[in-house]
Amino acid sequence: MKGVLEPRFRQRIGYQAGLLGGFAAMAAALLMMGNLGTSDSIAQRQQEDLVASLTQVIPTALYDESLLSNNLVITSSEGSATTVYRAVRNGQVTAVAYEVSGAGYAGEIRLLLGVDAGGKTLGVRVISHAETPGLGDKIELAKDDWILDFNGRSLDNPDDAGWHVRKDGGIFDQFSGATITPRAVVAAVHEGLRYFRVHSGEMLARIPDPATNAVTGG
Amino acid sequence: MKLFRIRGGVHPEDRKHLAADQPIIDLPLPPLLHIPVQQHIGAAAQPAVQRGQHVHMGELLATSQGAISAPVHAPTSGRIMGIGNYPAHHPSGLSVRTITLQPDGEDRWSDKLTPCDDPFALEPAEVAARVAAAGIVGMGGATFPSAVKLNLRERYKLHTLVINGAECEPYLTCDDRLMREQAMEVIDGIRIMAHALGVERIIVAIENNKPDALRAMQHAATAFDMLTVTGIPTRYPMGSEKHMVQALTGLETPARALTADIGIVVHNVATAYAVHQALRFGWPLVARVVTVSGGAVARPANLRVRIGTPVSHLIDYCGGTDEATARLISGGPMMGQPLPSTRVPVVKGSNGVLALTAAEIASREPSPCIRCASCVSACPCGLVPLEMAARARAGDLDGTVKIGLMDCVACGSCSYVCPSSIPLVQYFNYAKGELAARQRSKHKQMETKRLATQRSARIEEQKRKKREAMAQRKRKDATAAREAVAEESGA
Amino acid sequence: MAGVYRRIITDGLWSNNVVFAQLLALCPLLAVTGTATNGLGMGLATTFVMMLSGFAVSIFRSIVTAEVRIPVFVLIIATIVTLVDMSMNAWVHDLHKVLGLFIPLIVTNCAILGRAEAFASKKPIALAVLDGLMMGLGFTLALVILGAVREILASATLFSNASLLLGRHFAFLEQQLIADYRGFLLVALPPGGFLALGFLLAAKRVLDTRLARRAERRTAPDAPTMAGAG
Amino acid sequence: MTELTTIAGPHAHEHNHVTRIMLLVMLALAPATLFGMVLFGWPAVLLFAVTVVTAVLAEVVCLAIAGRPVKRTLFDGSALLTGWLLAMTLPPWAPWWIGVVGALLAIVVAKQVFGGIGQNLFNPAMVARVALLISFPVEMTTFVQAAGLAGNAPGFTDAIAITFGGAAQPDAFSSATVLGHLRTELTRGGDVAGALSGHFDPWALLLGNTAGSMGETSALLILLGGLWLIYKRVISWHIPLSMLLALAALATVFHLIDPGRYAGPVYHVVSGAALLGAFFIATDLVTSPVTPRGQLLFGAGCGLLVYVIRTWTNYPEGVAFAVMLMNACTPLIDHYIKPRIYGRTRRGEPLSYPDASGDDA
Amino acid sequence: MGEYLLLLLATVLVNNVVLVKFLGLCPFMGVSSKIDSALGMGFATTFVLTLAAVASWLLERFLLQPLELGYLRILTFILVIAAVVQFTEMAVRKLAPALYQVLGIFLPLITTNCAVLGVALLNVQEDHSFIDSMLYGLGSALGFTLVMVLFAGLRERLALASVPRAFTGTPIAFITAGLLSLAFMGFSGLA
Amino acid sequence: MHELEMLSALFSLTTLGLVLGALLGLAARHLKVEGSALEAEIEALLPGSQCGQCGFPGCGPAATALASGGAPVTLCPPGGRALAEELADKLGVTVDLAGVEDKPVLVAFVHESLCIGCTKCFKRCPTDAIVGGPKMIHAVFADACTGCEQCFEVCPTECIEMRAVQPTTQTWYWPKPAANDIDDGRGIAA
Ligand SMILES: Cc1cc2nc3c(=O)[nH]c(=O)nc-3n(C[C@H](O)[C@H](O)[C@H](O)COP(=O)(O)O)c2cc1C
Ligand SMILES: Cc1cc2nc3c(=O)[nH]c(=O)nc-3n(C[C@H](O)[C@H](O)[C@H](O)COP(=O)(O)O)c2cc1C
Ligand SMILES: Cc1cc2nc3c(=O)[nH]c(=O)nc-3n(C[C@H](O)[C@H](O)[C@H](O)COP(=O)(O)O)c2cc1C
Ligand SMILES: Cc1cc2nc3c(=O)[nH]c(=O)nc-3n(C[C@H](O)[C@H](O)[C@H](O)CO)c2cc1C
Ligand code: SF4
Ligand code: SF4
Ligand code: SF4
Ligand code: SF4
Ligand code: FES
Repeated sequence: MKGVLEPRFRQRIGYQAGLLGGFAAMAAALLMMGNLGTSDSIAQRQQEDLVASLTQVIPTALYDESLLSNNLVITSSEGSATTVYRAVRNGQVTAVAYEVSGAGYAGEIRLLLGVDAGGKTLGVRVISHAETPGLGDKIELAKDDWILDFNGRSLDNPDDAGWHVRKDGGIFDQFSGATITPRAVVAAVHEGLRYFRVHSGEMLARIPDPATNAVTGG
Repeated sequence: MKLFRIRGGVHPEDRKHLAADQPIIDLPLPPLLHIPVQQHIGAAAQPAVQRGQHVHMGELLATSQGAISAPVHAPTSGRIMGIGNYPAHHPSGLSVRTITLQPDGEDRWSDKLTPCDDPFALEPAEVAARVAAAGIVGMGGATFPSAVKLNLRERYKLHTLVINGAECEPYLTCDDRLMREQAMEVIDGIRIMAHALGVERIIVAIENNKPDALRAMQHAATAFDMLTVTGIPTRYPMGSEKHMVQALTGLETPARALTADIGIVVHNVATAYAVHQALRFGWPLVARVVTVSGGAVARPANLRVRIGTPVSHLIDYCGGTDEATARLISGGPMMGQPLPSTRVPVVKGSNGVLALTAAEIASREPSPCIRCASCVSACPCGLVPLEMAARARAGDLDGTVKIGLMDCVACGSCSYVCPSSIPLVQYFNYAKGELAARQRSKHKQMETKRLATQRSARIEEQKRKKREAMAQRKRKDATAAREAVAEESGA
Repeated sequence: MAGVYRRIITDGLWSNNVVFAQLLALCPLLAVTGTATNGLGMGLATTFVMMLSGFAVSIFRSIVTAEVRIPVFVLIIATIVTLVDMSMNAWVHDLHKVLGLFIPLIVTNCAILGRAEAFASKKPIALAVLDGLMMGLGFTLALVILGAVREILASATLFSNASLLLGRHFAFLEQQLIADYRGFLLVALPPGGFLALGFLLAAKRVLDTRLARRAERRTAPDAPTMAGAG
Repeated sequence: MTELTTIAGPHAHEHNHVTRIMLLVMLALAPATLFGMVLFGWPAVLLFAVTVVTAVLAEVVCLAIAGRPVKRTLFDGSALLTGWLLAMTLPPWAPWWIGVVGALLAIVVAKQVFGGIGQNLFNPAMVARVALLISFPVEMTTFVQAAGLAGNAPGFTDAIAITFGGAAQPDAFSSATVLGHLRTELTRGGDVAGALSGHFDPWALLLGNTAGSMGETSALLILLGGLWLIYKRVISWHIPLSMLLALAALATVFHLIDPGRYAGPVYHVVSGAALLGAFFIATDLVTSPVTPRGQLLFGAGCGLLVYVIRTWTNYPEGVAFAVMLMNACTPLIDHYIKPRIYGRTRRGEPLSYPDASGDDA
Repeated sequence: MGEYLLLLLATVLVNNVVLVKFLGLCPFMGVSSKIDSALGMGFATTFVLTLAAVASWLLERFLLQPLELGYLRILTFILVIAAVVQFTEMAVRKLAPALYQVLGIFLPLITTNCAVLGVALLNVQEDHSFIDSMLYGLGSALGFTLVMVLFAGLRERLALASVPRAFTGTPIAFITAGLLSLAFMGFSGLA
Repeated sequence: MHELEMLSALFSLTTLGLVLGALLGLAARHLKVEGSALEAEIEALLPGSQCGQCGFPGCGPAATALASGGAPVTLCPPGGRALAEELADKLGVTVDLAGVEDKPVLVAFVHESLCIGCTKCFKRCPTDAIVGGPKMIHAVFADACTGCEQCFEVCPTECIEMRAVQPTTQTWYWPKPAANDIDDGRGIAA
């Protein structure tokens, strides 16, 4: 920038390298300290977030141990892994929660599904979706309580024919003008319950697993 | 004859019926003739007569200046009333140097004329020289000195002479009448020009809406093998030389080049007639046929008019115009220029005087361009007029050049069809003029820059000299002093 | 000297506003202005980073050479942003949840580097910090206005979720303007962001010319020769 | 006299002007519009009126604010035509405010802020349609079965309730468009043949006996109107032809590859707004290229995009999007595709001189 | 092969960096008044963006992940990007001075073209493979170039239009960008 | 564990910095661009009559000021609008040229009856546009006069008049059509 005014040594490559290197070192040092000071509490906050969402689909009454301390990873035959969070009261698995997903109008809809030991739905919450605001987004609890309709449902309640939106002959309401979204959610929950039936053995059997027990939290 | 397709063009209502059946009449002399010294493209001629001098018809009034110029001759015998500024035959309303002649009514030809019995015996250069001396300029509208074009054989390998009898502008019938009434003379002029050019082929092209002229010319040409007279489709601007050449031969003249580059020269029928008169009788160009027409003219006519006759004289002869006159135009409605007043004189390039009514003009308030692309399909030059106009309007003149402004022949087809009545041609005229003005001022800037550096160099030089002189004097003084000291010490 | 400060303040807030005048920092501007609250949060975080980076760049301005200037400045900014990100995540976690996505974006907010280059690298520390503050506040202003306009048009609310960002005491900011508004979705979507900003800029232009004309009218009587200078 | 000299030539003009062009287009649209009104009854008439009136009023207000000559500009008829075309693409029973908001979007946002007629970059009616579709998908995708001819159309009072009162549309009437139906069925895993059996009758589509907007239902009348416009030289044949050809060609290719997933060319050409788009919308003079070759490219682009959008995106109908996308390409097309200038090569260099000796031979 | 094409198409059209992801808007508005400069900027960005996507993937894979240095991600990425840009700037200045004049201050600003860092970070977030990362970078850059050039064409026409004074310049440019973005919504769901 | 991680962080980032810095330094050396050609280019564009109407002592300093951004592109009256456009293009700035009207071109004209042959004007004219000698009537060669008015200012008898150059039929051209085809909407509040 300054051309002629710059002292000679500044034009040396060593100076440039040193300068950038020095700043990089300084930055690294600063960030390291930052990381040191914050990493623990960040990890803790993240767990709190997870617990907060889990408690939405698993009532507090159902557990006396941390919801995070009894995780189970189920790997399907195709190799996809599902993390199952388990509520344990008095040493018994009383409920589980895991993620299910369906293909909505504009991409994947991810849901968290809570199921009690008897295979009854405790609650369903949307984790993420890309449905049209004002149309497909009524699946969010903040917008509409449609999602609460799943509470207490199970594979027998209703029967297979009932696990559809009304338009397709089922018992669940669709939204006016947007059938694809509720259709996808109903199908996803239905599928999730079947998944529970298939894997209930693994899920309900409590196999102490020290690795996943490592973290504890409020 | 096989014809080729040309792009674009329009079919304006030709309205030639107004004057087409009026034979050419000699217009009586007006009380005063105003003869501008510049009626052609190139340098203005230099007056060669004095005030008060008496001149004969055909006598030289002003001599041509330089390579591209044309002399001016007395259209009749009479006395020079003065040489001064007079309103020009030009839309600007500006005045130009004009020689005023008071006819003496005798119409006596000068005795210095040099008729020639056999022009074909003359050297081509001699033919051209006589045409130059006769002050003949292109009568098809461009007013380019014809002799310059006749000399093109020196630089180009020419093979064809095309005679432009298209007269594609609506209303105009002067060429039509000339061909019908004086076909033999026109053909003679054409052959003389062909002789001067040394071409082996001549094509006379006449638009199909002039069947009588076509027949007359074909009849007159039967004796001459090298001469083909052909009808061409009626479509404006068929008369534009580059397009006519393309329609006749299929050859396209390269941009920024002359038709001569492809071996072809184009002349107008009226020019041929003038050449005939100049060579056979030694008559310089002192009169021409003018069509007076338009809905506002009482009796449309084709008049043979002395150069310098005021336009008002023509109009009065035709019974005057009625109050419905919306516009007074020199030339045809497509490419003609509006005239600032009827005082201006007829010049060598005037082929028509039109008084049009508002209904004939059919112009409306301009409105925004709707990009209908009519102008694009109408343009015979393959330009995009709407964009050139938009750029000119936004001040992006370089942009207009980049997309072809300099290839525009100002034919007006685009404005003619524009449903938004946008004055496209005026935008182009403005842009061309503004660019030329910038070029001039840039040229001047370069010139002044050169002058300024010259001057500072000179001043620097003077200063240096002065310094040197001073230094020398000082040195001299110093040596003198030293010598004095040495002498002293030596003493 | 006071003039200099005044100048920096008016420049930053209005006449050389990052968004309205310099047309920088457009990405976060359009990306986060779904609601006024998001705009406010992003604006405040950016302001903080701008001040700090102005400070740091100004300190080191004399030892940096042209060749490595940009990498060094970027390094400084990135460090500050990462630190801010970490601290917010650790200590004001709720706020971080709202803004988390946008904070790394601050690094590439061209306005910050732009100011570092154009101002902080040439000026003493105090001025650089003030400039950072004012530019940041000007940016915040733009964010909040655009956010508010889009939020109102899209859903007839204003400052929704403000209490999440600012705490419960600011719940009063949250307004539902029209009871059962159907919602004009377009404004909330990307095209609406562009459109709203376009109309805002036009409105600013009208406002500016009005102000200028008024100023002109006021000065005109006593200083007729100055007419037109306003 | 002095005033005369300021006008350059030419001093003659063709008797053609903007108002005449717009009137001819409206004339060409009129049969299809009237037929649509008969099909869909009073609600369609009311919506049409509301849209057109709003468009014209918006134009007046904008012109007045901008200080332009209101009378002269308004009477060019373009605002009326924009409102008209917009109304043709709306669900005929949509509530009044759809028409109002649409007309405002078209005239204010898509046209007047750009400077009014001729200055806009995007087709105003299509901007409005797309913006409405995105903002109000429910209203914009609720169609009714063409019913007027069957005699059980709502009376005038019912119509007022439907258009202005927000009365729910009787379910008995509501129906999906053919395109929407196919899309839904394909999403549910059905195949083309199954989805279209009983739903797709090209003759019904041509004659208009189907659900859709007014511009979609009377394909035959639209086609005739468009051909008449070509005959009257208001539009050139390049855009309609290349658009329909491109659409049909793509449909044919994919239909041959997998008839189960891809519907055939007849389906694509006669259903939806393909014909309206090809003859009346893509041909909008202002927003399409000015050279014939550019227009061919533009039309082909429209056809391609219509097919792509109908087949692989979230939207069952893509004419409006395709036209807008190609509008965006128009300046580039005009920039790169220009007529060849007389005496120059396509690249703008002067032609090279033909060898003079060659001519002698 | 097909899926790569799909990824490329999706990044160019559906998730267009500028119109949908809101990245790289400053150069988008700044260097788009002429078609030629838009093309130049597009190419410069394409070069930098693709290079940066590749470099950052390598960094992430071979430095940050093995050493668990996630918190240095922004820092290292931006450092590499800045260096690539600075290098490009010097090279363009030396090798194509005309282009340099056109691109003016925007070459250094590619550093802060959020698209570059944004794409690098998104690559990490989406856990892209090496090829995917490269294609994602390339696709984003092509999408950027595409809309830049389209937009430049539109703006060249705007420059000749008689836009009301309140809207001339940037306001109408934003409105145009809005309509362009509206048109691009037609691609949603594709791929 | 922690120490190792910290060291590796420090080390890797520092190395990265060092390497990149060195690369940039190398690049800067090998891709160096020689001096500012801009100033020379700008000076070449300026009229070069050193008339000083711009407020700078001549075209050279004016070019310096322009190159450094210290002067508006509209500074040079003789250059007029065309020059301003060219400069704006060169410098990559946009200017509103609406205000820069080309003023009518003026040239000096010496009233012969009043000229006393003092040669003051002759000495001042930067382009040698004035011809004449001591005690002789001076005349202006209009084609070389830039209209800088320097002679006008020094003439003791005020015999020099600045006259607008009149168009001729050769230099006249059609005016730009009045913009009434498209009212620019300038009536809007702005
Ligand atoms: C812009 C737009 C957004 C849409 N968003 C959704 C959506 O989020 N969820 C949904 O199920 N359908 C959505 N649709 C699809 C239509 O509403 C579709 O016609 C409907 O879902 C089909 O169901 P139906 O059986 O009720 O007609 C959308 C349509 C459009 C045009
Ligand atoms: C658009 C246009 C139309 C023209 N129409 C005619 C015409 O109808 N008749 C004619 O003789 N010359 C016409 N000219 C002039 C011819 O191009 C050419 O200059 C003339 O025929 C040459 O002959 P001259 O030099 O003898 O006049 C036209 C020129 C242009 C550009
Ligand atoms: C941008 C905009 C969106 C609107 N959206 C709706 C809507 O979704 N539903 C509606 O009934 N009215 C809408 N309106 C119109 C007004 O809210 C109107 O007052 C209302 O519809 C009154 O009709 P009602 O009596 O049937 O409720 C909208 C108006 C505007 C300007
Ligand atoms: C053949 C033709 C087609 C038109 N198509 C449309 C159209 O699709 N949408 C529209 O808003 N205006 C249309 N117009 C009207 C007019 O061109 C339009 O309002 C301009 O875009 C406004 O500047 C059309 C006009 C013509 C002559
Ligand atoms: S005037 Fe020029 S642009 Fe217009 S049609 Fe004629 S040649 Fe083409
Ligand atoms: S004919 Fe007129 S309205 Fe049509 S495109 Fe050309 S300039 Fe525009
Ligand atoms: S006004 Fe122009 S010509 Fe005169 S000195 Fe200044 S730059 Fe040179
Ligand atoms: S105004 Fe006078 S001093 Fe200046 S250039 Fe003209 S003659 Fe010379
Ligand atoms: S903030 Fe994204 S490019 Fe400027």
